[in-house]
Amino acid sequence: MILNLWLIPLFPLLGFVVNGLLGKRLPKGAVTGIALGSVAASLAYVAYVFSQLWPLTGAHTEHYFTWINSGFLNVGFDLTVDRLSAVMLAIVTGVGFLIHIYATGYMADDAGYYRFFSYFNLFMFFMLVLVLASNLLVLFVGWEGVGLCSYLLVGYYFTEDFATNAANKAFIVNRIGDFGFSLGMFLTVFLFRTLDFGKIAATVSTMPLEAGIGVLTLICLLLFVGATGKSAQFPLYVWLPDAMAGPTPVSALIHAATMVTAGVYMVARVSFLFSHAPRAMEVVAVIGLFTAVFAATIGMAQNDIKKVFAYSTVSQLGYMFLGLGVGAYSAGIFHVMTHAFFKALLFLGAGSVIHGLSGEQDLRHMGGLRKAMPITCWTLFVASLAISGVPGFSGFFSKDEILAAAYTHAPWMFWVGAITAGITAFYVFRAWFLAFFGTYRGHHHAHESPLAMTAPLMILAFLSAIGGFINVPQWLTPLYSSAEHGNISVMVISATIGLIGIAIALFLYVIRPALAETAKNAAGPLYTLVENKYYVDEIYQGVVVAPLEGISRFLLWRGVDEGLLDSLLVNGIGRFIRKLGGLLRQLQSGSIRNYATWVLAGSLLVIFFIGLFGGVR
Amino acid sequence: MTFVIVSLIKIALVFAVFMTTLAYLQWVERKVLAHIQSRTGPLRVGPHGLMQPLADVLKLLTKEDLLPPYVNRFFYLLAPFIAVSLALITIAVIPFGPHINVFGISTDMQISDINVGVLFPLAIAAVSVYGIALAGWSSNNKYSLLGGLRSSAQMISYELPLTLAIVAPLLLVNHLSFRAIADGQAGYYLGFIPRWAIFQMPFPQIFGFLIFLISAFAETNRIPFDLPEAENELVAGFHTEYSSMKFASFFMAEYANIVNITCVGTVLFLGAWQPLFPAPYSNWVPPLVFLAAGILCFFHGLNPARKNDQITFPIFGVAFLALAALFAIPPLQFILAPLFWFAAKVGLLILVFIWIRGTLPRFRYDQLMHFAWTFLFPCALVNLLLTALLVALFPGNP
Amino acid sequence: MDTVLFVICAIVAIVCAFNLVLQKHPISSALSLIGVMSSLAVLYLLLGAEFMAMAQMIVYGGAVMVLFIFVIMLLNAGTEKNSNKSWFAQIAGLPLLLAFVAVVAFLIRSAVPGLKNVSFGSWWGGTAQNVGRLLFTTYLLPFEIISILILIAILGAVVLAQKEID
Amino acid sequence: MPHPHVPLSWYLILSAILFTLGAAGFLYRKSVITVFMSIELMLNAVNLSFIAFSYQLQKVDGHIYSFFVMVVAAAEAAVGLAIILTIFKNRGTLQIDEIDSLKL
Repeated sequence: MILNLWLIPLFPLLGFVVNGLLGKRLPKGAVTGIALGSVAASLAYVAYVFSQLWPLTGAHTEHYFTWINSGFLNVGFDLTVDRLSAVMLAIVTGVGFLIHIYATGYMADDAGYYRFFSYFNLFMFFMLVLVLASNLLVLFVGWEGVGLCSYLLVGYYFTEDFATNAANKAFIVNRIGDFGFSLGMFLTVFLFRTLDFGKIAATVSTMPLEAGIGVLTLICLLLFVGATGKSAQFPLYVWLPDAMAGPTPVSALIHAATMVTAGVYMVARVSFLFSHAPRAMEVVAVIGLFTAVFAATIGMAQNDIKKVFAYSTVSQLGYMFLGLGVGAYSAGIFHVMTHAFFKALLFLGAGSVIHGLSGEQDLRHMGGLRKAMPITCWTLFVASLAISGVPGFSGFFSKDEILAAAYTHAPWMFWVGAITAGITAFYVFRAWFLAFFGTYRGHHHAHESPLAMTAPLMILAFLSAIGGFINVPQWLTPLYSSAEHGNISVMVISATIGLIGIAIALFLYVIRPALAETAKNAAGPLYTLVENKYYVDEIYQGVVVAPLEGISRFLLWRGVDEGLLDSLLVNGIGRFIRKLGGLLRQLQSGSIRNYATWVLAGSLLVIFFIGLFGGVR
Repeated sequence: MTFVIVSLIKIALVFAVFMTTLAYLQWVERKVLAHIQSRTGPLRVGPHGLMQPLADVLKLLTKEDLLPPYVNRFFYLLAPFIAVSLALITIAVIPFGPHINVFGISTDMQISDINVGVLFPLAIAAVSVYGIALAGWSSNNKYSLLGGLRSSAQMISYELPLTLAIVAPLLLVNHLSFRAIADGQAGYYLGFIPRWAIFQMPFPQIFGFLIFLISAFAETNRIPFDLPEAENELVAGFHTEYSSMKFASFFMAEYANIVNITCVGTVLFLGAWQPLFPAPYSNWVPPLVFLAAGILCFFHGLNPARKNDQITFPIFGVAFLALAALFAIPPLQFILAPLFWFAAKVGLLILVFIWIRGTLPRFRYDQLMHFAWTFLFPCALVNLLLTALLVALFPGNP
Repeated sequence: MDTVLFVICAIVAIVCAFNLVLQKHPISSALSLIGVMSSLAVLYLLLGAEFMAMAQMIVYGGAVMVLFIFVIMLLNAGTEKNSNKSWFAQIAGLPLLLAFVAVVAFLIRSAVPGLKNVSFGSWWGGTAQNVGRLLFTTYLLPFEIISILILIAILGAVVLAQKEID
Repeated sequence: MPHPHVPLSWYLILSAILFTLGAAGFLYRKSVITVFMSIELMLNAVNLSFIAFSYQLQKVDGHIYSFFVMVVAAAEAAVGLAIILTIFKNRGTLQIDEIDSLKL
C-alpha cells in the first residue's frame, strides 16, 4: 500500500516556499492562512495515514528514490512510519499546530510576520523529515534542517546583538554535536555497510552484547554526542538558555516541545544499537541524570522567567536520557510527549505573560498577575502541577515510569532523580508564585492575551492534565520490551518529594517572602555560584574559545593564510598569470582577420598531423 | 539518339507556342480589359487588331536602345537577361498531356519530367527575384531602387504562402513529379465529380487554390500587388530606366511568369489535362465548342457591326469549323483532347488574372505586407495542417 | 557527358569564387556567390542529390542570398576601402591558404582510399522520399531542435533589427 | 549513351578549393558583408563534400547533414545580417578592420 508519506512534510514546505517568496506581497490574512493551513493539512494527512495503518503493529516504509548509490553504500530517500514515529508525528504536528495558532496572536504586530511563519513552516518540514526518516542520512538531513531553522528563529530579531550571538552560539555548539553525529554515521557505514535502520537492526540482532568498549559503543557514544548537542545535554547544553532570545513561540515549539527532543528520539530510534552497548547506555544515563540535577539547580536561581523554563527543559531532557539510559525507552518517549504538552504550555504561558506585560521577562518585576490574566495563570498552574509530577497529572506518570526504571537499574540514580523532581517542583512553582502572587512589582499595564493565544493554552492545559492516561509505554511494547511498571513506593516517594518542593516554594514566596532573601543570603557564595550558572560559559570561554581563537588568529590566519597562501600561492599565481597574459596580450589585436588567420594556421596544423599519422583511415 | 531529337522537337514546339502565346496574351489582355471598360481595344492593326502584337514587337525593336550614363552597366544589362531567361525556363517541366505514342515513338507531352518537378518552379521563382532586384539597384535611381526593394520583399513574403499552398495537394497525391501529380488526379467520384485536387477527398483544396491564386498575383507583380511598378508612386518602379528590347524582355518575363504560374496551378489544383467529365463524352466537347464558335462567327458575319466584319468573321468561322473537324477525328482526339482541356483551364485562369486587373485597385505597401504575414500565411498554414491531419486519418484516400 | 558537365560547373564555380574574393563591390561578390551556388546545385544533381539541389537553389539561392542582396541594397554598401590594419593576415594569409589547399588535396589524392567513380543516374538515393523518411525517423530530434533554433534565430533577428539606436 | 566517369576525388578537391577560396575571402576582404558571404561559401564547400561522401557510401545521411548545414546557415544569415545592420547603425561603417574594439 502506497500512502505517499512524502506528502506529510510537503505541505509545510509549500507553505514555506509560498510565504518565503511571496509573503512580503501577500496580505497578512493570506500568510496566516497558508502557514496554518499547511500545518493543518499535514496534521490531517497524518491522521489519515494512521487511520490507514491502524493498529500500526509493524513499520510501514516507502521508498521514493535512490539518493546515493556508490560502491556498497546505497542510501535511498525512504520514509517510514511505525509506532515510535507515530507518537512523534502526533506530537510534532499536533503541538506544532497549536503553537502556530498561538504564534498568530503572539507575532500579530511584528514586521517580519511572513518571515517568521515561513521559517516556522520550514522547521515543521525538516522536523517531519527527521521523524519520518528511515535511515540515518535522511534523519541527518532533518537534523541539520531543524538546526538551521533554530538558528534562523533564535536570531529572528537579527537587529539585536544578543539574538545574533545566541543564534551563532546555538549553531556552533550544535556543530560540535553534529560532528560527533557524522563520525558516528561514518562508523556505522564502516561497520554495517548501510544506514538503513531496519538493516542495521537486523545485523545488530545477530551480534553479541558488547561487554567492553568496542565499535558499537563508540558508534553509540558518537551518536550520543550528537544527541547532547541537539538535546542540550551536559556539556553542550549551554546554547539552549541563550536560545530564549528568540520569540517565545519558537522557544515553545523548537526549544521545548519538538526539536530538542530530536536527540531523545534519535537514541530511541537506534535503541537496538544502544541496547547492545551497555557501557554507552551507562554513559547516557549518567550524563542525563547529571544534566537533570545540574540544570535544575541552576533553574532555582534564575530570575528571567524564560530562562527558568529553559533550564527546566534541559533538566527534563536529562530525565528523558536517564530513562533511555536505564533502558526504559518507552518511558523516555512517554516523557517526551508529556513534556511536550506541559513544557510547551509553560513557555506559551510565559509568552502570554511577557506579551501581557509587553516584553517584561524578569520575575522580579511581575507578581499578582492572577487577577489580570486568569486564564494564563490557571493554565500555567496546571502545567506546573504536571511538571512537578503531582499524581494524576501527565508529568507524574512519565516521570514515574522513568524513576521506576532507574530504581530497578540502580537505586542511587532513583534517589538523585527523585530529589531533582523536588527541585523541579520548587523552581517551577517559585516562578509561578513570583509571577502571579504577591503584589505587582512592575510598571507596565498587564492585560490578558487574545483568544488566539489563550485557546492553545487551554487545550494544552487539558492535554497536560490528562496526557498521562495515554499509555505510551504499552503502545510502544511491539518496539521495546515493555518497561517494568512502577512499584507503589517509587510513586509515593517521588510524588511526596514533588509536593514538598511545592510546599517550600509556597512557603518561601507566598507566605514568608522575606525569608527568601534571608535564605539567599544564607546560601551566600553558593547562591552566586548557582545564579551564574556555575560559570560554565566563562569556563568554556577560557578553556575552549580563547585558545582556539588565539590559534586561529595568530597561527592560521596571520601565519598560514596571509603569510603562506595569500602572498605565495594566490598572489604569486596571479602575478605569474598576469605576466603570461602580458605576453599573449599581443595577439589580441582585435582584428578579426588576424584571428581567422590563426584559426587557419591551427586547422592546417591539425590536418597536417592527421594526415601524417594516417588518421584518415 | 532519338531521345535527343525528340526532345529538340518538343522544345521547338513548346517554345514556338509559348512565344506566340506570350505575344498574343498581351493582345488578349488589352481586348478583355477594353471590353470590361466597354471600349473596343486595339482594332486598327489587322482585323480586330490581331496584328497588334507584331506591331508592338517591331516598335520595341526599332526604338532607340539608350543606356543611361550613371547606371552600373554590367548589372544593368544583366538584370533583364536574368529575368527573361528564368521566366522562360520554367515551362520545361510543365506536362501538357498524357504519355503518347506517335509513329512508334513513345514520349511524354512535356519537355522533361523530373522527380522533384514541383520544386523546380519554386527554385526558379526564388532566383528570379534577382532580375528585378538588380534592375532596381543597378539603374541607380531612387524610384527603381524602391521598386526593386519592394518587389524583392514582396516576392519573399508571398513565396511562403505560395509554397505552403502548393504543398497541400502534394500531400493528397503524395508525389513530387508533375506528371505523377497529374495522373494522381485522374478518375471521378460517383462517375461525374472529377478527382482534381480542388475536389479531391479527404480535404478538397479550394482554400489552398485561392491562397495559391492570391500569392500568384503577388509573385507575378500583378494588380492588386503591382507595387514594384506602381506608376503613380514610383514612375515605373524597377524598369523605369529601361527602354526598347530590355524593357520588352521585362514585359515578356512578366507574361511568361503569368503563364508559368497558371500552368503550375492547373497541374496542381485543376487536374492538368483531366477532362471535366469522363472520356467518351468529354472528347466531344471541343468539337462542339468550336462548332458553336464557328456558328457564332457566321452569325456575326451575316449581320456585321462594321464593314469589314462580313469578310473577317466568316473566315474565323471557317477556321473554327476546321478546328472542330480536326477535334472530331477519333485517332487525333487522344492527342488533342488533353491539350484542349489543359489550354482551356490555363486560359480560364489567365482570364481571371486579367479580370482581377480590370476590377481591383492597388494595395498600399504596409497593407500588402500585413495581408501576407498576418492573414495569408496563417491561412495557408492551417490549410496545410488540416490536409495533413485528414490525410493521416484517412490514409487510403477514397 | 558527365565529365563535360562537371568540368563546366567546376570551372564556373571556381571562377565565381575567385570573383567573390577579387571583386571590390559587395553586390558583385553576392552575384558571384549565387553563381557558385547554382553550379553547386548542378553538381548535386550529378551526385544524385536532386532534392538537395533544389533545396540549395531555394534556400541558398533564394532565401539567404536575397537577404544578402537586400541588406546590401538597404545599407547601400559601397566598394570597400583599403586599410593597412591586420598586416598579419595580409602577410601570412596567402602562404597558409596555399599550404592548406595543397595538404588537403594531397590527403584526398593519397590518403582517402577506394573512391568511387561518379556516373550520372547510377544512384538516385537523394529523392525527396528518402531524405524525408530519414529526416523524420532517424534524425527527428536534430530536426526538431534545428527548427526551434531557426525560430529563435528569426526572433533574434527581428529583435536586433528593430532595436532603436540611441 | 555511355557515361564516361568522373572520379569522386575531383568533387572533393573542388570542395577543398572552394573552401580555401572562402577562407581567402575571409582573410582578404574588408567589408563585413563580404566576409560573411565568404563564410557561406565555405559552408557550401563543406556541403559539397558531404554530398560527395554520401555518394561514396551510397547513403542519404550526408544529404541530411548538408540539409542541416543549410538550415543553420539560413538562421545564421538572418541573425548575422541583423547584427550587421545593428553594427552599421551604431558605428556607421562596414569596414571589418574598424570594428576592433574587442581588445585590451
